[in-house]
Amino acid sequence: MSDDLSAMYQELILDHSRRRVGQRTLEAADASHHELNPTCGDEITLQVTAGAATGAVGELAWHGNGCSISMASASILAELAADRPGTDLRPLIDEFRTMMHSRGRGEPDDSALGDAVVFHGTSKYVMRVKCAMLAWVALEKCLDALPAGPAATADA
Amino acid sequence: MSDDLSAMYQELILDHSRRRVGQRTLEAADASHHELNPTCGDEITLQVTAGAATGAVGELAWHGNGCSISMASASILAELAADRPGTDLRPLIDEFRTMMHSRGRGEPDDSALGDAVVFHGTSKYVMRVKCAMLAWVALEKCLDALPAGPAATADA
Amino acid sequence: MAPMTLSDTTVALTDAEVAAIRSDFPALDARVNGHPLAYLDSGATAQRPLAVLDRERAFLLESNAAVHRGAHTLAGDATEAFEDARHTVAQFIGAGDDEVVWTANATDALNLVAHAFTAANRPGAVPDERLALRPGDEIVVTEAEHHANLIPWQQVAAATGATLRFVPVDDDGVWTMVDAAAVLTPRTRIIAVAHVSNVTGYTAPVAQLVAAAKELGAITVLDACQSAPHRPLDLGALGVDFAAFSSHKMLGPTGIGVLYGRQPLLDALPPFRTGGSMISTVTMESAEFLPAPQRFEAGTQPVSQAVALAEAVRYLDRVGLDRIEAREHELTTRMVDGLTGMPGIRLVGPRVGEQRTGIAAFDVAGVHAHDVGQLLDARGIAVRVGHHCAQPLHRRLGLTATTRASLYLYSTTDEVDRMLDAVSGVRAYFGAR
Amino acid sequence: MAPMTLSDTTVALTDAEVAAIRSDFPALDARVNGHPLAYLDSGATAQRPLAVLDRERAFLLESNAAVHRGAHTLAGDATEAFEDARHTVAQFIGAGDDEVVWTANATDALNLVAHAFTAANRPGAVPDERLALRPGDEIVVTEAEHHANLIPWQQVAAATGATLRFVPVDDDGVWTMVDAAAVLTPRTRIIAVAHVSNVTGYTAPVAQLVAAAKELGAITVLDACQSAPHRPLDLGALGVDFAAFSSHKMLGPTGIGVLYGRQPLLDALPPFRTGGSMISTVTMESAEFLPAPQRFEAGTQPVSQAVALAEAVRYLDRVGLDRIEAREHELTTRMVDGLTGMPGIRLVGPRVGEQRTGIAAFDVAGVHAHDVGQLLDARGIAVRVGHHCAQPLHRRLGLTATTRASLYLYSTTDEVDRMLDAVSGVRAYFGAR
Ligand SMILES: Cc1ncc(COP(=O)(O)O)c(C=O)c1O
Ligand SMILES: Cc1ncc(COP(=O)(O)O)c(C=O)c1O
Ligand code: FES
Ligand code: FES
Repeated sequence: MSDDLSAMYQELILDHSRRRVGQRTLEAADASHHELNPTCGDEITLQVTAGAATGAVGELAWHGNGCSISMASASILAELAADRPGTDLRPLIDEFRTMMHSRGRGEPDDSALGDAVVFHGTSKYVMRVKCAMLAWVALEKCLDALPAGPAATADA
Repeated sequence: MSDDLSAMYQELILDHSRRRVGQRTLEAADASHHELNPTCGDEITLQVTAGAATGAVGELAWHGNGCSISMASASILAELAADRPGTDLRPLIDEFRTMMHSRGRGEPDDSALGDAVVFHGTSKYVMRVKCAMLAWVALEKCLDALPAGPAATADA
Repeated sequence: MAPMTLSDTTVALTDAEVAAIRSDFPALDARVNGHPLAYLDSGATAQRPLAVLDRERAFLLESNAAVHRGAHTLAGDATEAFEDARHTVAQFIGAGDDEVVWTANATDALNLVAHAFTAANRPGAVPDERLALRPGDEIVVTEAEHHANLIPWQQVAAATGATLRFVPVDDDGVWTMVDAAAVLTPRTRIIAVAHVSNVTGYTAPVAQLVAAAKELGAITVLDACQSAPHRPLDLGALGVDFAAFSSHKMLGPTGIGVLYGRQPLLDALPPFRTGGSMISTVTMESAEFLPAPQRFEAGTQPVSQAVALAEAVRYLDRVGLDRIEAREHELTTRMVDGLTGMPGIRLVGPRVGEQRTGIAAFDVAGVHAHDVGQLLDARGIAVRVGHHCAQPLHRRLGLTATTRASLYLYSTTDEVDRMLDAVSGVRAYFGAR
Repeated sequence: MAPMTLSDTTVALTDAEVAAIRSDFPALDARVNGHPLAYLDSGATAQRPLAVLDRERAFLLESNAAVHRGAHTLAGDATEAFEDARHTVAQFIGAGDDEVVWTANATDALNLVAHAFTAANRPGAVPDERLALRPGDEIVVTEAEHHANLIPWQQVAAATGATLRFVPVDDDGVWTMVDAAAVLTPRTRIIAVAHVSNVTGYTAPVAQLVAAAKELGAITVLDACQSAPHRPLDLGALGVDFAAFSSHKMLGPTGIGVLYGRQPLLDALPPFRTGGSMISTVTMESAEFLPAPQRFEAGTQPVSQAVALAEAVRYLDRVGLDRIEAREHELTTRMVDGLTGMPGIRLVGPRVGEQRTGIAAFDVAGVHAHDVGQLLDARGIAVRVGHHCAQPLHRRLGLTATTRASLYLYSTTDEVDRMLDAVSGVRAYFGAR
């Protein structure tokens, strides 16, 4: 296998794509969003409960079907969100989007992105950027819908 | 002017395009056909009275508007028809069509075609073939409509 | 199952001949991710031989002008080249020149026909009896259709009150004339099916369908996208009423497709697009339309594309569709045999030994099709992944997406083997259990 | 009359620059009937520079694949090139990327918009309020429209019960905002006009029309076929709701056109063609459509043509639309002055000194336009003859056909002079009295 490929399918990604952290259903969510990737037909439904601060979430859960990239990305997002209670997640989403649009250039900021830096290799594959973004866009839409007040939305 | 052009616009054609032999209206026609050239919007209405034999016409008249080629062709056709009373005109039409589809090749049969051989030069100009055929197609449709009985129709 | 149409005496293209053909297709020499490209995505779009590129360029440099308009020399040359192209394509499919309509693609061609039914049956209109659709009348498609031959008919049904019915497929995605017969009724007015499925490679029993349709007085519409490029086609002899296919799947350019319509039926359809070059007389209040095919060719046509498509057709004719078909049959058998033996691989479509045209779509247990495709791409192997515009079929098969390898005249044994080898390693790579 | 849009400081292309430009267009070097070609038919279709031909060929040899489908490297490259092309064209016309829809040609684009009104107002449907057309509502066009911007609206009127009204032209074929104002009423729902007439070269007072339309809540549709190729265009700033133009008139290939639609209005239109790549979810019973522009791009798109059109746009940008406009203005003045002074010539359109864009259509007393064209062709001069898809305008002017010379960035003074010289001999040749 080529090196590029293993830069994309890193062990962490393959592992998360199977473990699927946060794949469950919340009984009482404050916001929920269904995001579809029309090019492949894959979909994710993401749910959150509102956190104390603007842009923060209490609980985050998701379910869906998709490729290893989309599933691993949702899983890692769920882990990151759980690790950052009370934090505004918007800057994280923005940072992730910037990295995913970098086409593999530059060095991602792993202090900000944590394990999500693992998708830097995916950003080279234009056709797979949407896969990695799927859960993140869903989270962004959920944050917009939370009572704490919507901020400007950008597209994936 | 180029030689090709004068092969097309022969004096006889320019002359007939102005004289327009047979441009009049019959009070009592046995068949009448309106033929339109959709590429330019020009049109000819041709009328005939039935002749004694199959495919022969008594009187032939026409009116219409069009380019010099279409007008001259109608005029020469009217003259030829008047010169051949009692003759089946279908072979003449077929001969004319064959010449018009010759793309300027070969030698037209002037014993059969009479003055209509003058359109041999026009047959090189694919875009003008329809002009020369307009009146002739109208005559063919008239012959089809005559009680003497229709024969197989071919397109211009 | 449809009987094998392949004559036993047809000699498949040899490896040496395919090698010679490949030299006409520089695009196939590409390297992808450090590997030689193995282009197994011709079912989506084919590559173009130099002859086609050269012909279009020559046309553009020597005789480019607006056609059917004006009388200058270039316009005459362009018009001739354009109408010669129509004649070439008509001959290729056993049609008359006035039975060939240029469209934007096959989708556009199918929409043209479907739209005619909607327009003819507009409230207040008195439809031509052949086009009449009354509430309760039925339009029949199969569960395996490409969206292009499904959604336009859903739209017709919604607009006219007709009912859309479908021939169900079995667990392999295959249907037979028995299944079709169970769906046809005296109310069936339209039968629209893919000649060859772009997912299963299955060939519809067209002759039997046409016979059934004639008995019912129903109109037949053939989606010939996956057959026209790959086998000799005589639409006149098949007896279908309409057929559609796309240039870009048969070595020609994008931007042009073909609608075949049997005369005089084609002439009975109301126009789809209106505008220039399709009218005889226009006033501010109304317009009179020219006969087919001009009636359907509004505005400036894909002229250089028609000329290029004709060159593609000549290329295919020179190679010989029968020999292409025989060659693809050999390679298809190799793909099918290879995939069928592999653990965790579920091949969709007709079983081993049954007829299948140049297409192998499969599911890899535990691995998403896009990941399969990515891994193959890393080895230079280009396949398509997804629902291939056949969502209902995939849903029926319990799948969201499949991986599809598809062949053409330039495909090699080596490419097939590389694909099989890569697929055999997919599950291990992703740790699928 | 619209004010001159030309800034006085813009320097027209010089003869030397035009000579350099011509070397990019080998088609212009042709000899016709023993004379050098004088191609004065760019209003029908333009010639293509080598850069455009080369770019399309390079795309086809290096990155040809189906777009928005599959995940292999070639497909990724093709998709990027395709969407980059959309971005380039969007920038060129002052639009957002999601406001640019690829169509088959301008005619197709106008039909797409018109069809949306028919579909939205189908009996039983509840139309989006912006698209609603009730009996008695009015659609306004001008008497000078190209059939492509007339017949589709006749069809909408017939299907919806709306009334088609028209702004009349004067004896020169010209109309003003005063004439338009007299036709607009509170029932006006759609105003569809040519930005520049393909017969008179007259430029519509778009800013004033848009202001009037906004006051009435009417939708504006601009036929930009003869403006987009010839002058800087900022559709966003103009404020029209929709606009249509064709690639082949602006150095790009046939087989592709552009529909511009202001968001979110564009997104409110129902689809025109249905099929693959324009849906999100499809069942056997129904389909959900993607947002614009994808919703309107059913089936395989004119991919290499989009890439080539983007190259054409870059070519125009490099030369500078403002300088092209200034150059054409000089040559147009020369044509107008020359023709106006000639006995027996009736020039259609704005008078000497009034704005006119690169087009001169005229009648020669006593000589049919096709004969005029033939005589010019014998001298290598390619002009268009006929009604130029504007029959109602010609009827209003009392003419069946006119001869039309039309310019582009590569046109020369010498070509114009040869045309004028040839025209001056026409009546004598045919013995016109
Ligand atoms: C003003 C105008 N509108 C519409 C059209 C139609 O363009 P197309 O034939 O490319 O669809 C043309 C060109 O023929 C035109 O000049
Ligand atoms: C069976 C079938 N029908 C229809 C289509 C649509 O063709 P196009 O996208 O060229 O319109 C395709 C190809 O995508 C196909 O394979
Ligand atoms: S392929 Fe569908 S989300 Fe990745
Ligand atoms: S140009 Fe119209 S008939 Fe000759």
